[in-house]
Amino acid sequence: MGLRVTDLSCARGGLPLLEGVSFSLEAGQALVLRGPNGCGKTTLLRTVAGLQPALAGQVDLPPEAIAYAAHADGIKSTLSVAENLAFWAAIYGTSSFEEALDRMNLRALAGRAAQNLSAGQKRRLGLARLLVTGRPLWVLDEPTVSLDTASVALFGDVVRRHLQAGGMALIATHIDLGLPEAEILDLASYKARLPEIGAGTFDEAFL
Amino acid sequence: MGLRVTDLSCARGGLPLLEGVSFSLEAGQALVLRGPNGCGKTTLLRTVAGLQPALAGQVDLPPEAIAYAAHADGIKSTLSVAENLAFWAAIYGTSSFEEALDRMNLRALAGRAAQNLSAGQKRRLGLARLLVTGRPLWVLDEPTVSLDTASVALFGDVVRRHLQAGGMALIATHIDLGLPEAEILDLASYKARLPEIGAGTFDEAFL
Amino acid sequence: MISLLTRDLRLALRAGGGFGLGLAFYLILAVLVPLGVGPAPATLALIAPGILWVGALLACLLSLDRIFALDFEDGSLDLLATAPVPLEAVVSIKALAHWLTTGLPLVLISPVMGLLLFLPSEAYLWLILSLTLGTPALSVIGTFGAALTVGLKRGGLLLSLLVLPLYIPTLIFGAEVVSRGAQGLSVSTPLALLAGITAGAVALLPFASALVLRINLR
Amino acid sequence: MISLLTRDLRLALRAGGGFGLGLAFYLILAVLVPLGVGPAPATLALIAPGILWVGALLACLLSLDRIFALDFEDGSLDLLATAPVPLEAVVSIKALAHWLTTGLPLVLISPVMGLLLFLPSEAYLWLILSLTLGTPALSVIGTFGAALTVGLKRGGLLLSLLVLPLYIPTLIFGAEVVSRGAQGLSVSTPLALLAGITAGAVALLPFASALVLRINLR
Amino acid sequence: MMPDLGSYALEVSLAYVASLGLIGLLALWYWLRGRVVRRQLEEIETRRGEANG
Amino acid sequence: MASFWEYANPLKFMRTTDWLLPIVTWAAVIVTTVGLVWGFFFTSDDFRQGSTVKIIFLHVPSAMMAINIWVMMLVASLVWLIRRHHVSALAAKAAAPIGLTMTLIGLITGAVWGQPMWGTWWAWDPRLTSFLILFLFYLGYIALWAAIDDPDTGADLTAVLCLVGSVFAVLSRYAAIFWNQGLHQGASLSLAPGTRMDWAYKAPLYTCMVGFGLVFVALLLAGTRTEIRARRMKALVTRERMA
Ligand code: HEM
Ligand SMILES: Nc1ncnc2c1ncn2[C@@H]1O[C@H](COP(=O)(O)OP(=O)(O)OP(=O)(O)O)[C@@H](O)[C@H]1O
Ligand SMILES: Nc1ncnc2c1ncn2[C@@H]1O[C@H](COP(=O)(O)OP(=O)(O)OP(=O)(O)O)[C@@H](O)[C@H]1O
Ligand SMILES: [Mg+2]
Ligand SMILES: [Mg+2]
Repeated sequence: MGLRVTDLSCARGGLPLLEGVSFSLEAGQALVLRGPNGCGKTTLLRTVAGLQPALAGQVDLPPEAIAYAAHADGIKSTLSVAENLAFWAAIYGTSSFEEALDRMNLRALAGRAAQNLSAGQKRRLGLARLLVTGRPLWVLDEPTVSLDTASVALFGDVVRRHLQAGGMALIATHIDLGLPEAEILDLASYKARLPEIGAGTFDEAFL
Repeated sequence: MGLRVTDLSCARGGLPLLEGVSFSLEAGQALVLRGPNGCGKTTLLRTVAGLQPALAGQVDLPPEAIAYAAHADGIKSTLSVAENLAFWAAIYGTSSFEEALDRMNLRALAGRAAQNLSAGQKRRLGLARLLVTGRPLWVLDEPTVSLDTASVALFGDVVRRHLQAGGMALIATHIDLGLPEAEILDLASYKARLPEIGAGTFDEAFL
Repeated sequence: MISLLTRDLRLALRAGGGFGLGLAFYLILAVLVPLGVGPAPATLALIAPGILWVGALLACLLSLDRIFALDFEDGSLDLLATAPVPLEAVVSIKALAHWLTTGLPLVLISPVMGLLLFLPSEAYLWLILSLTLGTPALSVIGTFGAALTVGLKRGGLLLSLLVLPLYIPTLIFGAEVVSRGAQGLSVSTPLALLAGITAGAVALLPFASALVLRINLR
Repeated sequence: MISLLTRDLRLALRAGGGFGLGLAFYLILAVLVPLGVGPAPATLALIAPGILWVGALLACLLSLDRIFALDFEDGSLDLLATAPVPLEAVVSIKALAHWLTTGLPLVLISPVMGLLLFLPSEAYLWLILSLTLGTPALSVIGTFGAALTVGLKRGGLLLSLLVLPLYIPTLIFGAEVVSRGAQGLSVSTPLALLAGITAGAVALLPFASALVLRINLR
Repeated sequence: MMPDLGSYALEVSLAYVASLGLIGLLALWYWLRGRVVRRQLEEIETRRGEANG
Repeated sequence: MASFWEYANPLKFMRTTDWLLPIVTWAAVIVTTVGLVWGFFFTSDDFRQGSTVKIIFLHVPSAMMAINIWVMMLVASLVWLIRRHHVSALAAKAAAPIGLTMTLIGLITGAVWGQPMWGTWWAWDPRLTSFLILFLFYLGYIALWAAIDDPDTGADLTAVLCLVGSVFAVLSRYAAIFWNQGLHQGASLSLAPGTRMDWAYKAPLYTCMVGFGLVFVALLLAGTRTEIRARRMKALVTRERMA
């Protein structure tokens, strides 16, 4: 089972941003998306995750196989680290979050309320959630923001193990993740060109 | 005029985190703070900026000389980029924000509502605010989060010009900022050690 | 699903979670109205059924924005929408949690409120019965409104504006049950209608809410 | 300072800013009460002064959490606290902005509400006057409450619980002015007391609010 | 021994039962919470003592 | 002479209350029991109020304590704000639930008494009304403490709330008097207007007042001890986590 994205166009705020994006991922592969600020990485990831409809083209992996992690981590600040993870584990029907705690180096923080974590600790908790989803494709939007060097390396290991176990990862980032085996796709070249239309002629989509 | 921090201790959530931090900055200098996640960088910066009281020690630059930029940028999402900047310019009593727009490469986005910016564009707007404060010491908490390489370079230039004009900068970051002239201070060695107290004896601070 | 319910209840019970505050609001309203209207027992008894129902409705209303807004802000809603649970179920569970933390306490405290407003003693039974039957509808309808306004910063009062008209039938029949009860008249018609509204809302509205939520998330 | 005021007003007028919703809530309350209480004009006229004041108070209350919460969440409040403006002034300007977007519209629309609730014609003048004098106190007191609860996630209803008891003197005197006015009695004493409360609150509470805000930010 | 409370027996006994009940509940709660907190603190302090050698 | 403020040191406070608490507790139990038994079993019925007069032995002490406890919280809050002694902040925190309970008892006994005396459970009388408002202040105060995680922030905020709240509580009292002249007894210990209260009632009443005061002190000491322990526990737990 792999992800195949064919000729995808996506729009944000009613305006096409990217067009004709095609790529594919097989089990065990990772793809890093790059591109300048505002080129549409977040938009593309949300489209792949099924959170917004595509303008054209298709994504042929059902959303049920995808775990999405955005800037906002979905962390409840009044629940403890363990409670937060336990909740997501229950929702995804996977039984244990203990391993996730260990692998993201959160064991010492397990009983602490999430609101008392530092920026980087919060981020680690957000990433630990991926481990309890049990889903093959991880769609990650700038996952290493705020992480220190040691934590970036830790995260790189976690991704690598996920890939070795037959998983896939689609990652948008500006900085180096320490994943040399990942392919890189620069989105700058897929910038949408608006169809040229003379004044006074506008069709269904008003463009 | 310079910043002189002597023997500063700071606490978060009632608990001492750092102790005995001393450093000084002269006009034209920059200092980069490093340290693992959760070591207290944010706490130290907030203390220097006068947002929270120090446990001990002192900061001998008045808060009136400091411009602080945290993770949250203080951007109003329904106001346009220009309106956001104009507001801060008015609050700091500096007249013009036009130059800030140009220097942070925001001219093309000036009329756009802030909620329609991408993560990196928002960050650029947050940094542009520094330029309108007209204050000598910039206190920055992970300023380059979400920025692409070109924007990081742009930001590096902006900081360099600020330093050349006699300004100072105190920056917490995990990644390389392209500011080779800045000194680096690793906070890991200032971790607070709590005084050892036997069971059953507790004083005012309950420790 | 159970884990979602327990999480929501636990969040409500934690600091700042809002449990008990609907209650407090209800109590406070019962204090304010006499202070505004004047202390005469006859007047108060006359308006008590209406005020008690309007108060319950407002207490519900004020806690609606908690249903989704926090989950939206911290991204949990995006994650729930991509999680292996149907969004209709999520919405229903959220409505249930809202009722358990708001509607149910209101029902339980309403006799005290009746006392403060000199509600005639025959009406107490009907007050409790009508609130028990009616508040689930308030929660379900409110969840729909909350789903509609989820993306808006502090949509709180827009939410009120949208939801209040939808609350009107429930209010009318609910207050009618109590005031008829107070006068010793037959209450079966408004009671049946009230039950009908609740049953209909509980059965159908979650689908609308889930739909609207999906639109708001994209 | 002026720029802070214009920014706050502009934010209120933009989408989701909440302007007009206090108003809408007030109007809806005037619709709900007759629905709950029953349509008899005599009853309604009797309770109109109280209900109008309680409504104004609730409409104010519901918009309180906007005063600081948004600025806290996006970090503006930290920045304002380090900006070259005294926090006391910030707090006062915020209260003023709240009054301009909530209190003032309530005053202006109140005659319409009087009409809906059959307020006696002699009372209109007093209704407007008492609201004009009283709503600034509501805004200033509310700002204090908002400053107290600023760090708490959705402190909305906790805020109500804290602020409502503080509103009670204002409510009593305000409603008393209107109901005495409606009966043609002398209103000078409650009016003077109302003005006194407002003057005291406006003069002193901003210091408490700024203090509390500073505590919450650290 | 029980005094004759006349026609107000219900009211008077209700007042006494409710008041003493409330005070009793409060006292019970304070006592239980005090015990729990004391236990927890002791546990932590012994743990600390061991950790310190 | 040792300064009074020494007792604001948690350790000193714990040591002192170690021996003081049992004494106060026993005194409270004994005095209250004596007062209530005396009032309930050994007073005669009033010629107008019948046996309901016995409610006075609960009602008046609890109502007085409800008000006094608020005043005590006000003082403790001021001490905290000015001298920053943790024990006083924690004492204010521990006092609030007791005050709330006393208010509730005053309300309930008053309501139960009102039914036979005034023919109604409740009336919007100024004293009753301001008492109800006091109840709300207690609720708000407790809710604010519960909502805040950081202990010092909580102490600061609740202290300011207590100060501002006190001003408004007094204002409400006068507003309520202005708004409605009520049914309730005046402030002289008189049962019916004109008649002074007989010593047969006064003696057990005073005993009960002292008893309720002692009950408050005992609960307050116990509660403050618990709060101090909880505070230390919290500090230790955070400290452990940091290590
Ligand atoms: C819910 C109803 C009631 C409430 C909330 C209430 C509240 C109070 C309060 C706050 C006090 C003041 C205590 C002080 O002086 O510090 C008080 C005193 C008193 N109450 Fe009530 N009361 C209620 C009903 C009644 C009723 C029905 C009676 C008897 C007919 C009554 C008889 C008294 C007496 C005799 C005092 C002592 C007055 C004094 O200070 O000399 N109360 N009550
Ligand atoms: N709600 C919105 N309405 C309209 N336009 C938007 C909206 N959100 C984002 N945009 C615009 O869409 C473009 C793409 O945004 P997107 O967030 O996908 O960029 P990105 O590649 O993730 O950038 P970054 O690296 O800065 O996160 C940007 O130019 C942005 O200004
Ligand atoms: N509100 C709080 N209450 C208690 N402890 C807190 C609170 N906020 C943060 N902490 C703890 O204080 C420590 C320092 O946090 P701080 O945010 O200063 O770290 P940081 O150096 O900025 O880390 P990062 O690089 O992850 O941003 C962390 O261990 C964190 O868990
Ligand atoms: Mg992005
Ligand atoms: Mg940080």
